[in-house]
Amino acid sequence: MRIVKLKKENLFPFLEVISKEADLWAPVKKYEDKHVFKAVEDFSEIDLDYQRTIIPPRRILLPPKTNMFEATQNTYKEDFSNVSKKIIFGIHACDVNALVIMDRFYNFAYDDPYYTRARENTLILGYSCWPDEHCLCKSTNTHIVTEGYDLFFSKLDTHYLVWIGSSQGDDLIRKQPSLFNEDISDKDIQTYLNWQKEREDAFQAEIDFIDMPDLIELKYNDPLWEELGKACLACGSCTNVCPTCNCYNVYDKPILGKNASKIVRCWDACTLENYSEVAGGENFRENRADRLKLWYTHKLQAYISKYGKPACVGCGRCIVSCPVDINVLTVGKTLSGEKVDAFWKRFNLQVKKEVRK
Amino acid sequence: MENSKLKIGIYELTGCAGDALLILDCEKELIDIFNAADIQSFVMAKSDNIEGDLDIALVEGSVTTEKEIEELKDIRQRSKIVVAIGLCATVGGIQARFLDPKEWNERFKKVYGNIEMTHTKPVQSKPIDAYIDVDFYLPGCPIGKEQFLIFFTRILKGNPPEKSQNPVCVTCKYNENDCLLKKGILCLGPLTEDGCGAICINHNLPCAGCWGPLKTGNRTSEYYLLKEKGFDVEHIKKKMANYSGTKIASFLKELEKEKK
Amino acid sequence: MKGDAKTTVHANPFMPEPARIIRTQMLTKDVKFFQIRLADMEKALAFRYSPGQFIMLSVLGAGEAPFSISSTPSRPGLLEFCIRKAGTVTNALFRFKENDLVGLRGPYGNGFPLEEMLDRDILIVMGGLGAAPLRSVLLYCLDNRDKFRRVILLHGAKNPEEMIFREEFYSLKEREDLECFLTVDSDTTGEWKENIGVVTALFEKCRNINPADTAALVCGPPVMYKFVLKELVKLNIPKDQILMTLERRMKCGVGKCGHCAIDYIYTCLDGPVFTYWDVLHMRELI
Amino acid sequence: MKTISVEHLCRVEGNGGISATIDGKKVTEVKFNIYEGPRLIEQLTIGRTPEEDVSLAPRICAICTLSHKNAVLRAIEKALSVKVPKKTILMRELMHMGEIIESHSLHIFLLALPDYLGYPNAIAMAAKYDLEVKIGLEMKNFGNHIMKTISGRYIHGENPVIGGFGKFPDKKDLLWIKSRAQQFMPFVLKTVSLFCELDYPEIPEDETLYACCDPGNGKFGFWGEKILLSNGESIPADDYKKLTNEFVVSHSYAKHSLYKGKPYSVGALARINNLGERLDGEAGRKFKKYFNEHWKKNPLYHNAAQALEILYCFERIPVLVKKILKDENTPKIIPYSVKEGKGTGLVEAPRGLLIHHYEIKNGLVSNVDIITPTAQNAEDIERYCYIATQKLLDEGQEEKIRDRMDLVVRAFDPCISCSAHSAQVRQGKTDEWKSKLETILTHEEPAFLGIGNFRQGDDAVGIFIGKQLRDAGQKNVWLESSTNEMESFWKSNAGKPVIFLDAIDFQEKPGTVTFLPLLYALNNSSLVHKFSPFVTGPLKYNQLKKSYILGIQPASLKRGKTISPCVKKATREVLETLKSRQKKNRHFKDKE
Repeated sequence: MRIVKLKKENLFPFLEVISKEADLWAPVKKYEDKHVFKAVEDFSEIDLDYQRTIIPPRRILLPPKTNMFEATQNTYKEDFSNVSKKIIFGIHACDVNALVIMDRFYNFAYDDPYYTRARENTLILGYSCWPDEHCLCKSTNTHIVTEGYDLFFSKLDTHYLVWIGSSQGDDLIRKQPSLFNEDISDKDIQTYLNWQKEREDAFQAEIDFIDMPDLIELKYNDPLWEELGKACLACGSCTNVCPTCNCYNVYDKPILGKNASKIVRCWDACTLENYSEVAGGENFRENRADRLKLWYTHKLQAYISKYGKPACVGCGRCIVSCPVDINVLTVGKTLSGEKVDAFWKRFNLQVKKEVRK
Repeated sequence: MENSKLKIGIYELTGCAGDALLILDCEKELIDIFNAADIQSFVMAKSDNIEGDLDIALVEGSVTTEKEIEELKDIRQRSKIVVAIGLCATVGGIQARFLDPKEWNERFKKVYGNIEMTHTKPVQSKPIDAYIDVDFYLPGCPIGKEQFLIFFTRILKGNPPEKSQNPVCVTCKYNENDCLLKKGILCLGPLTEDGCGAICINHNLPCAGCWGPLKTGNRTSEYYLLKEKGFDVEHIKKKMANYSGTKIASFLKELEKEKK
Repeated sequence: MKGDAKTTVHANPFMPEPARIIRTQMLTKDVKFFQIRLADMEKALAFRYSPGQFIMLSVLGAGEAPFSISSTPSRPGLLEFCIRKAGTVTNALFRFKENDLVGLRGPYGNGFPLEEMLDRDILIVMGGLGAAPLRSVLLYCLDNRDKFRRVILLHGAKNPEEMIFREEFYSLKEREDLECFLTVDSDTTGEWKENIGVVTALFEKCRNINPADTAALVCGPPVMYKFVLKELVKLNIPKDQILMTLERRMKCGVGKCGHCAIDYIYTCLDGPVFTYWDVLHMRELI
Repeated sequence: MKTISVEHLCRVEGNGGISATIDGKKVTEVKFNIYEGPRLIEQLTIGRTPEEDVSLAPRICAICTLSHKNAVLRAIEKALSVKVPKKTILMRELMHMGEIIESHSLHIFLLALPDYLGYPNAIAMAAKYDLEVKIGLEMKNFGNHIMKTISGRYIHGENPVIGGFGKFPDKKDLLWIKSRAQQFMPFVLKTVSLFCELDYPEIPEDETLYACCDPGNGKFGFWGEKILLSNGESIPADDYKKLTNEFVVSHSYAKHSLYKGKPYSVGALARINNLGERLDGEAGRKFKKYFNEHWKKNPLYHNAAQALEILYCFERIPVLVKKILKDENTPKIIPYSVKEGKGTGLVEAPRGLLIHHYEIKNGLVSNVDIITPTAQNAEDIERYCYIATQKLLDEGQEEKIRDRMDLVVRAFDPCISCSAHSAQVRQGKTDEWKSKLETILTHEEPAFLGIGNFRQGDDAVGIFIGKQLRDAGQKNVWLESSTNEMESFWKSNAGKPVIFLDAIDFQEKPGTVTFLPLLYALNNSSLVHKFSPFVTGPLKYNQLKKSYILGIQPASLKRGKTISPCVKKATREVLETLKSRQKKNRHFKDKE
């Protein structure tokens, strides 16, 4: 690992240099307060002062709908048209950590070529961030990066400190080394440390994830799940915005007038109605409560028991997305016995009241 | 496997004819559509229509006159597969809003007075499955081009597509839209069948529900949520009912009871 | 094993290989038997799998679905399947005739732990379509008869007409090295000469097994598990020697699509063969 | 007596038919049947928020969805005093161009052209006329593309909302539309010459009245604040009812309209007839080249007019895009806070004048009136079919009748879904009958026939008024009471319009007077007692269509009673009205 320094005004020139051979993806403003990752040509569109994108950067690697094959009766032609040289710039620590989880997942047992090829062609240029009230990443220990990035930019007053995390990252720097310098002063170090400390203290949301596997086991039959199930709109948003969700569906899209098809994969969500339905109509998880339990068990129990850390990177997307406030924070807190203020709680109280009437 | 073309009829009952028009709107595929199947009857597009036995009948529009009931039953008898296309055929359309026969009668009188129709008697608008068995449903107001083409191509080969039970929210998120419900806007995305491509939300407008109600949609929860957000109860109900035809009648009745 | 890259017909684990339907035959009124061979003869002969594994069959225009293999790896070249008409893919398969092409990829899943079954008594309990995956292991045992001790087959069906592989099992009864017992809930044909009654009644026939050295293999409809498992426990067979193969919705077969997930288990990677112990500590399995 | 009918009109939008009843050598009746059931859209839209109505009302029709959208927006924005910026209006116009191109090219190439080339449909035509079919499909696709870009989708796009657009289309999409429109030009010119040089049959030919929006400023266009008639009259938007006068007929769920008792036409031909002189550029040149007397009286020239309009749109699109892009700001949706008001929106849908009228109270829509082009054309469709049928019958070409009726109806490009949206019956305002009667009397010289029964309470009122009218010196008044008189009545009044005087129950306060087209009354069995057999016999179709009924709501029809006071009071009113006419009318002068 090496750390170099980049003057702020040198950032765009640097992006200019590196974007010559790859598409540059960066956060841009979509709504007043919401951002998305977009392939940018005009750098002035880039808005680094963002909290979290609506959909995590995994969509750049595996878009919601990907064509897998062009098929005929006896030929299958792989379609890797989504694979191209890409650089994702401005990605926050939580999302970098999520990609580490995704990398592991897609390489596990079998190699998923659609992900891995896209991933191999993508460079990750991380960027430092400041937490808001929904950021949980300190609790998941994903507010800092230790792996999974090629370069990581920490913003100081007039400079960026740039961590070089891989050989490819180093190649990027070498495209125009004159933009960087290596004389990091003591003052710079102090500024960085102060910033680091202030940031650590700025986190507001917190959950103890270590207890989660046991709590979920102990509360397996808790009425909580039914309460969540009653309020859940089963819209699938929590899964679609989650940076570590990976479920997908495959369908055969025949081409009119030809004996040929496109085989398409599209994101699926375990919170949706027919996620666990098999041919013949049997549905293993018809209840919303069961499906929610699966999601939380997967994120907060199974992954922790297997890898010692949750499959949640604390990005806060489920918190800002769920219209009925079912998210890692409210569910996690309720499991730990804390009181929370959430729509699903109020809703259940209301329903109970009306039943009593 | 066999190359003999399937016999297909496309029929319009009462509605805006948008679903039949959408088939004509597949300009680039139109000739392929006519070549891939034997289109026996399609009144909007051709005059040499034959009304005989069919493999597949696509029916759009709601049943609104006695004559249509007869026509529909006749179509059912001659077809192996009947597909309801569009909101009117699947749920009854916006015109199936008056669930109470008394209210419908009053409204009808307001429009037509006491006139006695000579050509055919009117009946309250209903989806086609109120009178016949329906094999497949293609929802939408109007149906979508891609949805139709996938369905059409698959059914020609005898493989109906798998039924999705997703709400609009799924595609809405694919398109990376911000949740309007979360912003306090009355959006029916979670209660509405997916397939339109979340067009309205892509245009910063809330989902009006025009693809018809999602069977498993959690209406109760959204109703309370909207109520909590300060929407007028009557307004919520109307919004939910606008494009739900006869299909959420029991839910609306449930709400009436609660009020009492 | 986990974490090691597994291989399939192609480097791309999602890529099907064209395969030809060699023979089909109706087994019951809604179950059809398919013999399928990879179109490329070399690949067909090189295709390796173990009993209990499954493959994905795809039909152009209809989609893809998982099917357990009914044939035995000891007779390479041909793959056999029993397929029940249930959804889009199976409906399309039923229309297929000999010589038609389908897509095939696999094999997937863990299969039965053959190593652990060696030199043990093998008790196979099957009901209904449960015969499909267990026929593979049964034939494997019979082809490698010297590697196993007693082999007992208990097979139950609703009635003789719905018993799949009825004729084949009849003829197996003549083998002296197999204890084969067939039963039906009721005889609709009037020609049934075997047992009548539920499959658990057949456990009478295997009182004298050596439970500690027995591997019990079970597959059948959900109701059957409940009673059969009880009997097996009564026989004192250790829970981790009771093996069962389970059904789940699967789209990929390689642990990516997530549909078969239970806790941290992917049925397609860690199953479909599970022990009774697995089932007990993972609530959702059955 | 026999009936020739086209059970299901093909290659039109929606579900309808046409039939002609022939008695020997005379056509006695032509009916444009609409099978499309009643949808009660105007009833659905009442009690909803204006936003909901902007989404619901256009669902009347799939082809004209954006015309409806533009009309409802114009009406509601007027009602709520929402002033949208110019850029938004230009964008809406561009969107409208898309609909005109899509609808016209669908109609002329795919629905109408097979008639002239002798094919059952456009696809069958494709083998020999692949270029024509291709142009048609590509052009239609381009129209659809414009609609999708601006409104959100091909049909029922929701992007246009009160005060603007949910999302303003991107610059690069607009530039694409502009360049594509320019590329298309050679094919558009080919289209114009194809349809303007087509050999249109001369049957039927007859003058009619044409109505369309006046875009103002001497320009051609598709919306405005006034209705322009081919006789030079001009009607402001808010007075649209003067033109339309919708009424119900029993063979259709679509209502019919008559202006001053006469049918009129709306649509592309009406626009070209009324505004063609205003066309400039290539469209202007083509107009001068092709326009002639036939266009004024033969509905089949609708197709030629549509081709000219397509050319106008293709010329207009680049201009519009340029204007839109001149202003770099993206207009935001204009909010509003007004909760009450009313407004009328006039828009030229592809097939003619479309009127939306909304009244809003307490933030909810309290009254809606929608008048669609096909409903206005219905009477003229029947009339031209009548003319064509009679002419063919006279010429002994009976076998051609069926196809010709089909051709005539299709030329009007009827939009049946639109027409069957169902309007609300307007109960005549208390003294509306006076002005209606007045108008008829200035244009016609009708016979009056008092009918009723003297011994049956208020039923006597028809005969009663008849007598008094006669006494007052009104010419050509007849009474039903004597059979002899009836025979001579029919003899001397063949072909003339008749005003029937009678007590009719139209569910109003006793003593209320109404003045209705006879067709309406005839088919409305609850309105009239023992009326139908009496009229259907000797009255010819053409005469029937010109006739009216002046009815008074009775209080009691019991035997033996005399006329009730309130009905008597109404009689006096009728007499006074007719008498005041007397002074102006020369027919009365004879007697004076």
